[in-house]
Amino acid sequence: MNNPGVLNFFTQASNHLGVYLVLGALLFAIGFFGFCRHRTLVGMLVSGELILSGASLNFVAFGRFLAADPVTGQAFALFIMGIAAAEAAIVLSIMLAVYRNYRTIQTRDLKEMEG
Amino acid sequence: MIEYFKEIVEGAYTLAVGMGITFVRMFRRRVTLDYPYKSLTMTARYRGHIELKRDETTGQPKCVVCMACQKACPSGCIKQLDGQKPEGAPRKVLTAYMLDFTTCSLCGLCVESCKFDALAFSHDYNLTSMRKEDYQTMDLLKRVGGAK
Amino acid sequence: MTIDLSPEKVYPLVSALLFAGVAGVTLLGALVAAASRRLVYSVSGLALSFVGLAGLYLYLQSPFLALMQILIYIGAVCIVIMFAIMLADVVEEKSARSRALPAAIAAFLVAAMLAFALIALIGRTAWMPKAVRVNAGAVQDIGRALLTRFGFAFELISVVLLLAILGALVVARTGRGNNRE
Amino acid sequence: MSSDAQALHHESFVLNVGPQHPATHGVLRIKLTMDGEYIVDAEPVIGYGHRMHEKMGENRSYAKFLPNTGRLDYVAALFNGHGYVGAVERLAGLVVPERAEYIRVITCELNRIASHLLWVGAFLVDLGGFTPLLYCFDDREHILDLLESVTGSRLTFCYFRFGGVCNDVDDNFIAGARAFVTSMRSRMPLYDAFVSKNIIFRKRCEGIGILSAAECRKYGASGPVIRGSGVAYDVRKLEPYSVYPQLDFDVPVYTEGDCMARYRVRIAEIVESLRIVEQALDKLPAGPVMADKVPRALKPPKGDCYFNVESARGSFGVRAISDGSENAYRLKLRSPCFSNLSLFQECARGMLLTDALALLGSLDLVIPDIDR
Amino acid sequence: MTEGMLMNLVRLLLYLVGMIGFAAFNAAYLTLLERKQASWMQLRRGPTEVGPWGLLQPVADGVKLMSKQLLLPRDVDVPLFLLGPIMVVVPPILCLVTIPFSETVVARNYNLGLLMIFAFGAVSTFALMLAGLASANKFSSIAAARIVAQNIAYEIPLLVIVLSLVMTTHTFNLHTIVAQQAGGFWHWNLLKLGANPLMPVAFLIYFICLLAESNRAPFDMVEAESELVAGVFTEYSGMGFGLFFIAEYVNIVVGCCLATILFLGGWHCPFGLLPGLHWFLIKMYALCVMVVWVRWSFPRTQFYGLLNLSWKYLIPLALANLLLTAVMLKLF
Amino acid sequence: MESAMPVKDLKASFEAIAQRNAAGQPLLAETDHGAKGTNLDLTVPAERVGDAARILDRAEYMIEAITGVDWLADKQMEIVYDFVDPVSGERVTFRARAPRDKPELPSISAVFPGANWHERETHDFFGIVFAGHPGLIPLLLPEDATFHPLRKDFAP
Repeated sequence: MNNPGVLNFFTQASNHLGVYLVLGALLFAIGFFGFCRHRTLVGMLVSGELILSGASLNFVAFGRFLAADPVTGQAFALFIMGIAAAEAAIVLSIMLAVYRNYRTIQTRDLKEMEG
Repeated sequence: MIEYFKEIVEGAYTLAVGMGITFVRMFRRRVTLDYPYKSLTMTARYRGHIELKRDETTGQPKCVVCMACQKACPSGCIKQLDGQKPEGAPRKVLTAYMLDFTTCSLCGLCVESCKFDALAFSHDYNLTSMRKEDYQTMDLLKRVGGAK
Repeated sequence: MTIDLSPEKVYPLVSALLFAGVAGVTLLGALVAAASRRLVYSVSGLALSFVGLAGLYLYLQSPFLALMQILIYIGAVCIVIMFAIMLADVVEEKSARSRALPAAIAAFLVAAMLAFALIALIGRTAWMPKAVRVNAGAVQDIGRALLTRFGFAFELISVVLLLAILGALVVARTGRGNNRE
Repeated sequence: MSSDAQALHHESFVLNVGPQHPATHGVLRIKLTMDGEYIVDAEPVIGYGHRMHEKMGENRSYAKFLPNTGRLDYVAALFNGHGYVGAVERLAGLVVPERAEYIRVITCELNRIASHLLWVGAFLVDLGGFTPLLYCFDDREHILDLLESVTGSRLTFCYFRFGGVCNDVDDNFIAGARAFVTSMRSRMPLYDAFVSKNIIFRKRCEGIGILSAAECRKYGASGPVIRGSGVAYDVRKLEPYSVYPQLDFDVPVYTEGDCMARYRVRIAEIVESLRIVEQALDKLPAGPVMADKVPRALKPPKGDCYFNVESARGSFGVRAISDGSENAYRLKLRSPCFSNLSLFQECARGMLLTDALALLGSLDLVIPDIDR
Repeated sequence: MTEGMLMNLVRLLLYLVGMIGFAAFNAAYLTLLERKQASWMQLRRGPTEVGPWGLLQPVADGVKLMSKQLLLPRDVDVPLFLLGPIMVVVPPILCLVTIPFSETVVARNYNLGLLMIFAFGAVSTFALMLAGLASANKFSSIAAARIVAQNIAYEIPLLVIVLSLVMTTHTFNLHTIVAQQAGGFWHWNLLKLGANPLMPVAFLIYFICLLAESNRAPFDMVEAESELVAGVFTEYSGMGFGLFFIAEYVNIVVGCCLATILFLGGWHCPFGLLPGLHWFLIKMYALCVMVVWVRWSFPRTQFYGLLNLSWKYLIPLALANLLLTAVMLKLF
Repeated sequence: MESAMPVKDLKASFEAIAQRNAAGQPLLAETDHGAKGTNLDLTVPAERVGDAARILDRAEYMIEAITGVDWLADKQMEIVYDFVDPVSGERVTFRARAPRDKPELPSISAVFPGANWHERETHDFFGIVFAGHPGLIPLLLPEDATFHPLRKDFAP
């Protein structure tokens, strides 16, 4: 309460574009970290979803604060959702197929696929 | 295509019939008996635990201690069947008749084996106890003509 | 010092606290998703993160998007991922983790640098909002835009989805078929 | 291919259905090896309720074994008694008065109806429908009341004796049995509409768990199981005993071999049993219900014989071997459920869990009968 | 304005408390209704001992469940295992917030109310699955897998049907949807044959999907007591199990509320007379009775039979319904 | 299931494998079903059990039961096989004997898979070994049971 500036920023945080962009960036970075760290296809898929959410958060935030037509950002986020759903379905079916044939979903064990 | 719709319609019809049957029964008379408040009368041949029959004239058990029931019992649940012959009495008088009701299978072989009509099934079916011992040693002498 | 409890002070504070909570949940969920060694937790974290994200969308005045986020991401994507984990009976990642510790540190460093760079970039950019707002971004507006301006993209997405479903079916089927012979 | 075997090993998991499981109706355990919801192997593990009845038969006198018979297949206890006294009578050459034989047939057929009704209910419970069970119990109660009035007990009957039955039936029983036959006939359309025609029930039974006639033969499955697979094997007809030859009845046979066929056989058998009961009541002769001169301590001459009856679950057989003493030298109890269950392992392979449990239910198992 | 906001907040909180109470009451007394109704259908008496006509039975059950120990079996995933029941029970209660029980009795008249209910319904599915997975029990895992396949399969026809309704009503707002159906039962969406001649079929499909989505017999794959012991709930005891139980009944209530709103004219009187809360409750509970009635009349479907029903019959019919709605909308 | 072979015809094929008594006569007798519960009762040498089963399989008989009898006085184990023709209801019972101290005879579970459990049960109760049986582990007795309760010299 001593610093009205901080309080002010805090109460107004939800109206700042920058806050959302930072959140989006953090989501993206966390997703990237997870993508590198996870050794399984599912783990990588999860991280990929995080990266995509970071991106759609940015889209919506830009749409809300910058674009003349806020629908644009939302529409893009919707498209990303559609793509993400399709991607999940595809990746998982591949994963299941791979698993059934190779008995593992750990990427490092899929070396033989490279040749 | 016709088959497809036919199956839907027929299936739905059978389901509707089923629901109709249960619906009608929602308003039928209940068949359950409110057991603790009401109870059925047992049929004449109901097999409860066995009991000793009383002689109408003397009021004593009819048993003559011939041991036939004890021999007939498959589970050996008639224990301590004992009697003595007092002076001047025409026959033996029963002094002990212990039943281990926990192992009794109510087969009725003992009742059938009795040539003196001294044994019968009681109609006592509300037996409860918290102690196993109550049924391990049931003193039938104390229950002569007891429950009904 | 008295604390002002008048509604005009409290309401924004509550709202801000909620916002902080939502943002925190988003990041927490994401961290769990990225860092957890168990995939079940990963997906649970992802779901949590999506709930937070839906909250953020609400703050961005896109309630439709928020609900779609829950419906699609939690109702479909997370469930499907979980389903696959269950079917594939995933082995724990423990061994991979211990061996890849340097790699994880490297990944973390790179990710941190990435985040730092992006945040710096955000700070240094002067964002120029458009003064005019064409519409409120309500459901009707989204619907109209999807069927007019983004009509082609919309159709394309549906085709992609259809193909994805068919492809998934084919791939999963053949995998199963081979196995059952 | 060893890699395939390995793959199978990796992917499948073991699911223990039982010994305590709602679908096993007692202490039966089925070790299922599953691949997803498909059954790779199903190994029944039995014997949890084993009581060594056969040894008990050897170390007690013939009469003292009578109560044991009610504890084998307790749902259709009279049949076990019938099988046992039949074997001993055959061994000892006892002639049973005709009235007693008629009473045996009447009570046995009532018991068969009761058993089938219980099965219909329990099978529907296996399939997830609870209400038919209570409708069946409603009808079954009438039978149990009737049987109680003549035998004195409701479930583990000990009614038959060597050379007859222990109690004669009275007019109340005859009137009650006639009334029951009429009321049960009027109930059959209910079961037809409520259960047999129900689309969900049909989908769960038709084409599910198909057993071929050859399989039944190789495994020794008898009773409604083999008759649902197109073989008219009924001990009452083919190896006549008691007064069955004097009664007119049909042996229901269905050829599909699926759960539905077994269900239909049992439903049709209820109707046939009603016919038998009705005829037997009409023909019930007067006379004694016990043979004269049955020695108290029965000592059949040396010998060896087999006697089997058509129990509610199939052919229940007793092989009695006497060495001339008061106790049987050997008493083999052939229980129908034992053979019927042995079929399950072969048939359940490749089935879905749901369907396999429907198949298990349709075999009509009574676990103490298997374990003995 | 801010004063109004605070009032709004307080109102919301009050309603939330009210909703939790409503949910708890319904969960408790629907169990009694179910037991009583089932017993009547089966010519039995049902609970009679606790209170007059067994009316206090739910209280006794609740006390019993609460006094039981919540067992944590070995090998379960403790955080997820504990989270499961809570996550299952919260979404349906939140759904109640947006349901207009009458013209005025509505916690939050939310523009996207319809969508919100379905979004939260998806969370429930996820939570059930999580609970099944965390239980470390094979029966639970099988049930969890079944839940997913089942709920996804039935969500499609459900959403398609609702979509066709949204097309005729032009709104996601539940309050508006009801308001449009004022004046007699011939104005109900169920009989709005002018908008779509297949409306009664749509209602039937909705009802079937409602049974399947709330995992009720004949579609109770979650529990399937004769196959999977107790399915997802196998390892739960005490209130952990109780919460699932509550969730099941609240789900039914939400589904029946929604059916009332979408098809049966919500709080409107069927004869165009005085509208009000009581009409809503009458219709809603009539549907609940219907749900119970169906459950105790039929055996359970097979798991694949259930999927067949959805993919072979419900989805094509729902899509046909959607198409027809579009055509009618374009033509008239 | 039409080729119901009357017991009379089967008798001929059984005569070849039936055990002979001291006089060289086959131990084989048609019996009265009403008195003995079987139509044909014969004894085969222990090693011919499989042949007997195959004959019955060809005649489409159904397996009914397999059991043992411990003839303590003769120091022999008798194994009794009961078969029935599900079409005509005729019964064939054949017996085999094995020495009591080493009771062993071939398994017929390959011919009649249903014999599997009956043989396991007989092994449980009598300790009779069925050579070639896929898994003679206790069926009704506990899995680790080593005793055979139906042997006459069994004492618990």
